[in-house]
Amino acid sequence: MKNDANVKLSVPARPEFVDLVRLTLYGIAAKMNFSYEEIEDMKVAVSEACNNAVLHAYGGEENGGSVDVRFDILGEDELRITVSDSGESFVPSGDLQSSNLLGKSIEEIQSGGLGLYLMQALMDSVEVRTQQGTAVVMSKRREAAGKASV
Amino acid sequence: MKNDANVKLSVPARPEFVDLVRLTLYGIAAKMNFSYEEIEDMKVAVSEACNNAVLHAYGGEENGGSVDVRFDILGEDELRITVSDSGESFVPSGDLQSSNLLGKSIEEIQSGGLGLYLMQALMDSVEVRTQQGTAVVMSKRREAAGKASV
Amino acid sequence: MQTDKLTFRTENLDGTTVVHIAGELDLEVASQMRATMEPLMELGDRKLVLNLRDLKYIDSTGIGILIGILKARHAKQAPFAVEEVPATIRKLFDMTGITPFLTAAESYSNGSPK
Amino acid sequence: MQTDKLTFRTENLDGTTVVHIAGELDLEVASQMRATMEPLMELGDRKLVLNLRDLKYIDSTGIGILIGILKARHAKQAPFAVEEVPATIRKLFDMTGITPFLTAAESYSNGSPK
Ligand SMILES: Nc1ncnc2c1ncn2[C@@H]1O[C@H](COP(=O)(O)OP(=O)(O)O)[C@@H](O)[C@H]1O
Ligand SMILES: Nc1ncnc2c1ncn2[C@@H]1O[C@H](COP(=O)(O)OP(=O)(O)O)[C@@H](O)[C@H]1O
Repeated sequence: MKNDANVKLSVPARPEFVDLVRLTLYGIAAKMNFSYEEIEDMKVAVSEACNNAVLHAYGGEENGGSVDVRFDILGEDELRITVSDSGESFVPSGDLQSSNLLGKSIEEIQSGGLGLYLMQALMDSVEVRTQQGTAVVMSKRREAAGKASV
Repeated sequence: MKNDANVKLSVPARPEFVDLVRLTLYGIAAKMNFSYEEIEDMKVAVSEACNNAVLHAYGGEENGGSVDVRFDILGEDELRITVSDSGESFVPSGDLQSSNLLGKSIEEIQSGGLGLYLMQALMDSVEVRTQQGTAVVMSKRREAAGKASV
Repeated sequence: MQTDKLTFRTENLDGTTVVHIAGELDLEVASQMRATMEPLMELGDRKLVLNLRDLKYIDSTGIGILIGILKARHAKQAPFAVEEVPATIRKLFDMTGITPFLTAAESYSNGSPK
Repeated sequence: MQTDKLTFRTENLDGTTVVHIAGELDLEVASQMRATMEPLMELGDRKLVLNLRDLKYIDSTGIGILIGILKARHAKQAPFAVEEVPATIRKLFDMTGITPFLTAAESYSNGSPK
């Protein structure tokens, strides 16, 4: 990629469109020569953010809301992805670590609550902005890129 | 697809982003159960429109212009695709048929000028709107859909 | 809508039901997955095994479904396991912490056909 | 940028140069294609054959390049052909009307290795 560039994708806030976001992400990340494993990580992180917009932003109703995804290609190696909705806002809990299952008993574990935790585990950085809906800004650098510059 | 829906994709007006439009088109058309052949037809038609925006709209310069593609899923069977740019406008020639090579001698044929002709040959309908740039609106219905209703 | 996004093939062995899950397990197909698993989860006297060899994608929606199955089977004291977990999916199981709940049972079905 | 979008493999047979083109021939790789073909087009005493078996995509940009090669070879009175054209690409060749310019020569290389 010669210059910084951005790609914008907007899909209906419905479950059947989340895989389209993954497909576009794949296309961009492959172009940037991210590794297979890095692409898989990003797919999950981005899907989690989209799932949240679909499930939580618009009260779970199919009311015509959309999920807007912006991909910023920063230099040769960094991809920043912003997933935003214009639905209800929320106050993100500070303690994401406790949302995983580690060290819990089978009686304690619950399905749900893993989305934001996974985004943070899979990306280099994740920031949640809530004002007129939610924007999750996450970014990842190519591993090979980091290595090459050592 | 339950309801009408639309997907919007915006990419930099640069040659290396046209295949991303094809990838997204593929994802949407496959979801709608278009056949392999129909998808290939649409890929070429949409790429021709994007190529034109890249090559002609912004004077061939990489000046930060974008190509905006809107996919409208109409009912179960029809996909309408609008490729627009905000570059220079042009007056489309009425006679597209003469732009193909049929019946010409090797001395007469020229490379170039096949894009709009191919769009029209590959889609059910193509309309060129020129005002503040160019918008090419093209649509295609699933063949199997038409057959099923006979 | 594509119909082949997630597919199931059920194999009834002696005392064990193996469900081969192929494709992408995400929000779109979550209810399909739940509906398929529901009756199988009820069979408390049979071991239930999910073979994930051909599962290409899972996210927290799918992991949430697995947690639901785990808890339901645990409440019934009925055996449950996953087998042939692809590396990318294994990574997510490890990250979320679901692996220990799946491994005890998994070791037991290691001899399953490749 | 991906580097494997369009790849070339050149085979020098007795009096014939066969270029196997694989991948997608679009605007992004047009200059790469022209640069690869330029020196081969010059060799007027050899037959030039493009094997398109593994070409997955072509649009008017690629067809325009083929027309350029056709005309250059014609001007040199040098033989040129395409072979093993996939059905989707054949359809575009037929629509645009380039087929008759390619077929005369093509029949001659039918015995090429599969
Ligand atoms: N885009 C959003 N809009 C509104 N609320 C959200 C959004 N994203 C997350 N949330 C809130 O944050 C909570 C935690 O999200 P997450 O960690 O992804 O787990 P889950 O979605 O499984 O509950 C959600 O239950 C929801 O209340
Ligand atoms: N998006 C556009 N913006 C400006 N001019 C355009 C656009 N699309 C097409 N044109 C004009 O129409 C002409 C014919 O286009 P086309 O049939 O696609 O063939 P080609 O692009 O090979 O010339 C172009 O040469 C150009 O002058």
